[in-house]
Amino acid sequence: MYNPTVMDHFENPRNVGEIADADGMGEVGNLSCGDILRVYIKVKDNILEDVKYKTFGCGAAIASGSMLTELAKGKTVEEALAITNNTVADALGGLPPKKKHCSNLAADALHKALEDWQTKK
Amino acid sequence: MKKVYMDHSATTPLHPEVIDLMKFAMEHVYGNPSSLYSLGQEAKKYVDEARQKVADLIGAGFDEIYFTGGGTESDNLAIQGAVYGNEKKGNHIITSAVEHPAVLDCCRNLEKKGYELTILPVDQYGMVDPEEVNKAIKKNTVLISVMHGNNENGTIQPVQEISKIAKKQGIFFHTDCVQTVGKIPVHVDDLGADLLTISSHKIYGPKGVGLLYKRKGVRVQPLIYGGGQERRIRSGTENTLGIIGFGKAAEIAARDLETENRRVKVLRDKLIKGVLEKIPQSYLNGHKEKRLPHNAHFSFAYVEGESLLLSLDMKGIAVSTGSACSSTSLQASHVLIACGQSQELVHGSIRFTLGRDNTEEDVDYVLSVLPGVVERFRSFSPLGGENAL
Amino acid sequence: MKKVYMDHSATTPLHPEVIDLMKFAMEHVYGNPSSLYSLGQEAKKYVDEARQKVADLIGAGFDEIYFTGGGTESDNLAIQGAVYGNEKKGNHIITSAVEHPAVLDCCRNLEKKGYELTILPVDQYGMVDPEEVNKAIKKNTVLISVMHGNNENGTIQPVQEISKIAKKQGIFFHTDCVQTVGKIPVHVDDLGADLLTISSHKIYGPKGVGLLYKRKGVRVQPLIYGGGQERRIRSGTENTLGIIGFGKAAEIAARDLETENRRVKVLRDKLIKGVLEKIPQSYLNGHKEKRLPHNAHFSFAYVEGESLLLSLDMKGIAVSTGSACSSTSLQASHVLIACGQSQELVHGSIRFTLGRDNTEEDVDYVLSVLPGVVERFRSFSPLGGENAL
Ligand SMILES: Cc1ncc(COP(=O)(O)O)c(C=O)c1O
Ligand SMILES: Cc1ncc(COP(=O)(O)O)c(C=O)c1O
Ligand code: FES
Ligand code: FES
Repeated sequence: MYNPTVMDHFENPRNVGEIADADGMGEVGNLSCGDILRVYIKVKDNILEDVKYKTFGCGAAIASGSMLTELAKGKTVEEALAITNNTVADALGGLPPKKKHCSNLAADALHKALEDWQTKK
Repeated sequence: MKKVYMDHSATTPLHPEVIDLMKFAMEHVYGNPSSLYSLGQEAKKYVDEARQKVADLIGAGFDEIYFTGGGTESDNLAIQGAVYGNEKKGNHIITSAVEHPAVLDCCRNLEKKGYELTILPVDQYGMVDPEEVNKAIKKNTVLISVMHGNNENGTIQPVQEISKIAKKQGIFFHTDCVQTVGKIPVHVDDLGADLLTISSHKIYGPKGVGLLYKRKGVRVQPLIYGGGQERRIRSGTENTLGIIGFGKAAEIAARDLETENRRVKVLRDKLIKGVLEKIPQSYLNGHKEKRLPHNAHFSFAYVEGESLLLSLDMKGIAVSTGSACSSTSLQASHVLIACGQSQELVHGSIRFTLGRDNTEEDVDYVLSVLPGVVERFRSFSPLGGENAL
Repeated sequence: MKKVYMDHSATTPLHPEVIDLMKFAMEHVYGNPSSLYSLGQEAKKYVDEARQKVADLIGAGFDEIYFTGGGTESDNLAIQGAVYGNEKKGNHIITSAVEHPAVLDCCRNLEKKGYELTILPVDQYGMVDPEEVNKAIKKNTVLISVMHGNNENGTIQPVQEISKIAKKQGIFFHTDCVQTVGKIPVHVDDLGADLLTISSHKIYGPKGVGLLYKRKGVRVQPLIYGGGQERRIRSGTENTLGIIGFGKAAEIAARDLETENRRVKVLRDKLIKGVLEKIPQSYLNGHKEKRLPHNAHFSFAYVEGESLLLSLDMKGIAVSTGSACSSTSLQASHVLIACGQSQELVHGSIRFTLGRDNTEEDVDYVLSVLPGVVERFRSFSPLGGENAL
């Protein structure tokens, strides 16, 4: 069902966890569809120094979160804002059609985390 | 890597004796059973032998068996067939909230076409209350369809009591026995069934073949018209190879019913005990006693089923889940929801269904692997822990 | 005793390569294609490979193939499905008098339910006149169903011309290609089909599996509801073993189409020539040129088909007849009657349909046996000779 890249990120998800003193946090999804993804960011000098995530979701959600953190880490805020669900899905080498929304979760959570950072700043 | 198949309610491998007979039939039984020459009549003999075997399995008459293309078709033929075939009797159907989609979606479609439908609620174990059936009956009720054993949580319904109520009111009673046949005794008279569904591939026979038992005298309109096979109820050249395999599987199911299911139940009980002991916040779904002997169905808080399933697969363990993420419709198990379970727990549900090929080692292996997998996903989860719901 | 099977239009034996693959699949491919773990996905891969092969055979898209329980079910799904699925477009169906019962009885049943039905007449060869189709079209015509090649007398219909007319009027066109696929080229675009039926067991695949080709965008309502398999058009656990065998048979049919049918046609022509020369008052049914390459269908005056069939069977020759005595309904072939043949000749009709296993020796054997058998029954017959009709 999933390609080897997705399975790799599913098996060995990168950057799982929380950042205790995060500068921003974003959560999307709701329990009724079972999809929840939370992203934590640490921002310094306009650079995303650290990105971590947690999810309650399917294989695609776990892999999307993992890929997202890899894509976002080390990027400028502007570059991070440019990451979309398609960026994530493409980097994973594609997701099954009905799993596209799982990559939405990841990108949306990052954008929310950036908003959170902006308002706190 | 160790391979443990524990999804026998989804489908089963062919029994070796079924394979042997089917290999023989592939080479030697190729006539069309409707043909008059000897090659055709020979094929017919094999089909008739199979018909006798499946009839014997459920205590039915030879002439009350109608072969179909599977359990789903049999359910549809029973329901659409009985409703369309008895329009003068009424236009109201009663079924339960925990039926297989083959029953539930078929009934919902009839509702769209203007028929009246009552979907009975169930208790926390997924059990229908016969009293509710009684209350739901109207003057125009033509059919009651309640399954024998549930394919998800394994709960066994009080089918005898329900069929008695139906009979008293002169209403046809259909029961889906796809999950119970070969697991617990299924006898058409004991169950009081007018119509009864069985599928071959759940009892170590081939996929794509099933049967509808139709009690003599019950009117059913065909779904499929044509050459008039299966005494006009189900046209189409007979799936001889599939039917022959199904017959053999039925013979074996009858023969091994008691011993095999006693054996499997011991393993299953060990699995349930082990899981509930080793994994905190794990819950057994379905009824504790009134359940299929091979079914162990759990919900684990704070984890999602599809991820669990994929991780177990990587360790060689095949199971299924009621999580929304795993279904084509992205909807969580209607069975667990009907039992009143929270969406979140439903998402973390995993079904183990044991079978002939499972050993105690398999159970031990699952018990050695599962707690770690659950734990790992819990550590990823934004739910639970300090963020507990 | 010599065994000559010449009833390949009734059914065919499994091709040895199909048997080999199915033997492998019986042991190794047992997952449920809807299951997410690797065993299930493996089964899905096999089903998808088969889907690609049957799609390639008829020039269809992978996503336009829907597996069913056989040709009869596919015909019913096409017709009932298109009619129920397009109620706003109209309620009038056009078909021909020589269709297979899977089409004709399905249409007649819709007529009973209130739909309008036009059954087109045919000429003496069983051919539909496209002009008649044109004339039959009404404002409320929703579907035209005309078969590609006839299962009894082998006549090939002017399907291209008919589909053009349908297309011009925006009416869906279905064609039953059960008898033509693997015998003559069948391409969904060349034929202009919106819906097209194929059955596996006529092309050396297993019985109990078939397909409906449905052109993208054509609305069809399911006959069978449930788990939503086959993109919701045909629910029910996939008949993996049957589908895998069907796929292999399709691959072989495409590969061997030209050579095999050239070979069979030579034998068939020798059979026709020999029979008409050796047996007085024997008539070839169906069109001389526009006919299936493997079909030789005769009527013999003053003899009854079932007796002929049984006598030939005693000599090891398997054929079929359109005689009323041989049919469950005791009604003579509706095809030959539609061609204007007298009841008496219809009763004396015998169909030979050749296939891969037939050799020139088989034809010689039939030619050595048949005249004597016909002669013998004529000597019993109160008809003919001095009592000639
Ligand atoms: C309770 C129940 N009913 C019906 C079916 C459908 O049978 P089949 O898979 O043969 O279509 C199944 C299995 O899928 C089932 O578990
Ligand atoms: C023209 C035609 N259509 C439909 C069918 C039905 O197919 P099946 O035997 O797979 O049900 C047949 C054969 O019986 C046939 O010859
Ligand atoms: S999180 Fe539910 S489908 Fe991906
Ligand atoms: S003479 Fe016996 S059935 Fe026709």
